[in-house]
Amino acid sequence: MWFFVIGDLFIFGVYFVSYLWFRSADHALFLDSQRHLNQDIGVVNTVILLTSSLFVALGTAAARGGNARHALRLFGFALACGAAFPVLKAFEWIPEIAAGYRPGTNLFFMYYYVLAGMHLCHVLLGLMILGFVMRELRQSRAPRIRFVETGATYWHMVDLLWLVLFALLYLMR
Amino acid sequence: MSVPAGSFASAAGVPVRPWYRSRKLDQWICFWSVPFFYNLFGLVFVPLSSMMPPKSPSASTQQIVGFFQGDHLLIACVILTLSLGLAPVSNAVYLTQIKRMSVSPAFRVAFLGGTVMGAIVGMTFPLFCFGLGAFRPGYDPAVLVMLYDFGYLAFIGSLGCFCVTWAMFGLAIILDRNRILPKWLGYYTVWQFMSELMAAPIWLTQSQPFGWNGVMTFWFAMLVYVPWQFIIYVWIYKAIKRQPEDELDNAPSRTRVRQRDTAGAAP
Amino acid sequence: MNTRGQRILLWIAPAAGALFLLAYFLFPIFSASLSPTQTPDEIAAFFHDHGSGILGVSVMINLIGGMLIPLFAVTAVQMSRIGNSSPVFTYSYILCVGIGTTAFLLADYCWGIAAYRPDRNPQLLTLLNDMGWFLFTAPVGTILMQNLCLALAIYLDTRAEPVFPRWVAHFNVATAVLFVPGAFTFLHKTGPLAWNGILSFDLRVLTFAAYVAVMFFVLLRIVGRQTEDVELRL
Amino acid sequence: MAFLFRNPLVAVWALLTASTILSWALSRDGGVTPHADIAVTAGVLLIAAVKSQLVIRYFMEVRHAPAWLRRVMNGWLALLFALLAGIYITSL
Repeated sequence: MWFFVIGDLFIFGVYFVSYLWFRSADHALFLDSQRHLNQDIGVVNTVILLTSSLFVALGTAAARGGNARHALRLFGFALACGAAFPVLKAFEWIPEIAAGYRPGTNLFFMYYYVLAGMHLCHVLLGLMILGFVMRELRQSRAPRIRFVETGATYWHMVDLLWLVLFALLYLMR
Repeated sequence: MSVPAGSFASAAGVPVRPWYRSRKLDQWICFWSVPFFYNLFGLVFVPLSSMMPPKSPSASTQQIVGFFQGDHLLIACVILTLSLGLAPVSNAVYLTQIKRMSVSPAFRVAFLGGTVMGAIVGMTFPLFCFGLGAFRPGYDPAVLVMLYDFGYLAFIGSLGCFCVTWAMFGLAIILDRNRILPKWLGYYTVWQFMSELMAAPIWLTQSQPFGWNGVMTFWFAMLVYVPWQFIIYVWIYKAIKRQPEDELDNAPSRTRVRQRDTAGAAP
Repeated sequence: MNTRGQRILLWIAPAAGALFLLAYFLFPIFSASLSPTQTPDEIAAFFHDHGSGILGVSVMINLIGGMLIPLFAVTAVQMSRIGNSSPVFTYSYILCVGIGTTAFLLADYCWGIAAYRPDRNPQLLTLLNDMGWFLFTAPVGTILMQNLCLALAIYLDTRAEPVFPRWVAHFNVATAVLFVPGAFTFLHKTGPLAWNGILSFDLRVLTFAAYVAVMFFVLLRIVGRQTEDVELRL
Repeated sequence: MAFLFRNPLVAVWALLTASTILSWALSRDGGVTPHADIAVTAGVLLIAAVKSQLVIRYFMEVRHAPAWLRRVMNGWLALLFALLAGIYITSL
């Protein structure tokens, strides 16, 4: 999984750099478009992902300590938090699309939807992986710690990518 | 055929067969057709017809008409129609390896369906759009512009079918317990899947960096794709070579076992 | 051991053949053999005059395209009996069938759509007509590869009693070669290689009809001789 | 409740959340007419870099990882933020 995580970080790294590159060619457009984003939902989503990541980290520690039931509960919380992310994303995107801010509107919105959309795909994949980890914890007598750790690493990467995305898309001026 | 003779001797001491008597000859023929196919495609697309790298989506009508009147577009189309069948062969090479993996047959059936779709929308449509536009000089420029868009959007913007195939392939590699292909290659295939998703924006914009000739949508996807193509072929080469003789469908031991099974099943 | 199912599938092919024969003689597009040199206005007039005939046969061709699939399916099953080291040729064969028959159907759609509203802009009618011809004549790559895969699979059949007789392989190669001229319709507007030319149209249609007929009888015999259960190695 | 904060993971989480809110507050009073503001951007990017480093070190447990992995992850972070900052500054 580390192979995948590192590669993914570099791929997203290219996206981030290209975003800044094209942004710096047209500051005014990007700044002006940025105003129409819903920063509040962005912040809530960041905190949600961070909290979810915390639960995953605690759950991994619990699983390592042999407490599979506690770990299962913690991963359950993590999954619940993680599942709120796409829901909030829908609440964020639907009004924006309805108000006419669409991917084709301008380059900023294209980047906004493409980057956040790619990230959203990772979130959905991560939710599936968390589900598999929970199944492993529930069904297996001796859960494979490697598997739990692998899933956790992936989920933290999703969190990490969002932190950068959030800063670039919502916050920077 | 650059398979060294002698490369088929297994450790078990099976007598060395020359390449043309190899039991795996069918797999080798298909395997070596693939580099041929990609080289041919590369030559036809890039230097011969200059279809690739893609022309700009925001080209003027005049430029588009000029593109269709290019000298070699029709010859390129002839070569492409003749070699259309090589795409299925290259996919069959993947399929053969997926079959050896310990995953459900549903994976290869889904892969099969996806590749049929992919070859139709990704190869047949662009080929005929470009060929058609070049064939008759009397078309309205508006018609030519439509063919231009149709060709490029179908070629670069088709994502669903390729997403299915690469998802099936990547997932099969990751889930496989027979270690046919290395696991990291499965993860790489997942990026291949993601780079197909990046084709979505080309439908929504006509300019850089997300147009169909965009830095992000075309060039970066190529940067991911081209090494993948090379690496996967090296590993498929290894996988075919490593496949033990007694696992082959035409291995003497296996045909005998199968006959015994059928005989035993009949009352 | 029961091969009734396979034989039922095979007998769909003669029905398709009969329908094809009927369609061939009824289809205004084939009998008028529209030339690539015609102007858009001539083409528009043609579709205007023959609309209903084209539409009727379009429905038939649509059906025929699908009816050929069972024959190819039985071929694929018998191919997988050959037992090469892997099903790689069978996979290629099936993929080619999927692509080739779809191209055939698309050709039919183009003509059908042109005839559906013949008072369309002549430019568009011409486009549809050209596209129909190209999709009908030019995509020989898949059927070419389909035949070559079958031929190679037969050549590599090493058992004492091969599934297919050797001459079927030679026959498949020969027909594959005869399909090749179809690809060159892109380059010619007149002469034997134009889409209504003798090489890329008449020869091709004849070859295809003969191919289907011969393969039908070959497969009928092979299926009749089959004694073991088919273990489909796909 | 206090026992929770003795867990380093929870402490890291608290720090991450607090800095998220801080960077939000930093960016929030941009006014009606948006303008490129190097102070805000620098602060936001710095906070993002620190947060990323925290996630990498504590959540992904890279601090216990083999040296090559630590180096790759730190290298990625440093390279990314250097490039981002560099592009931003040169464009002003």
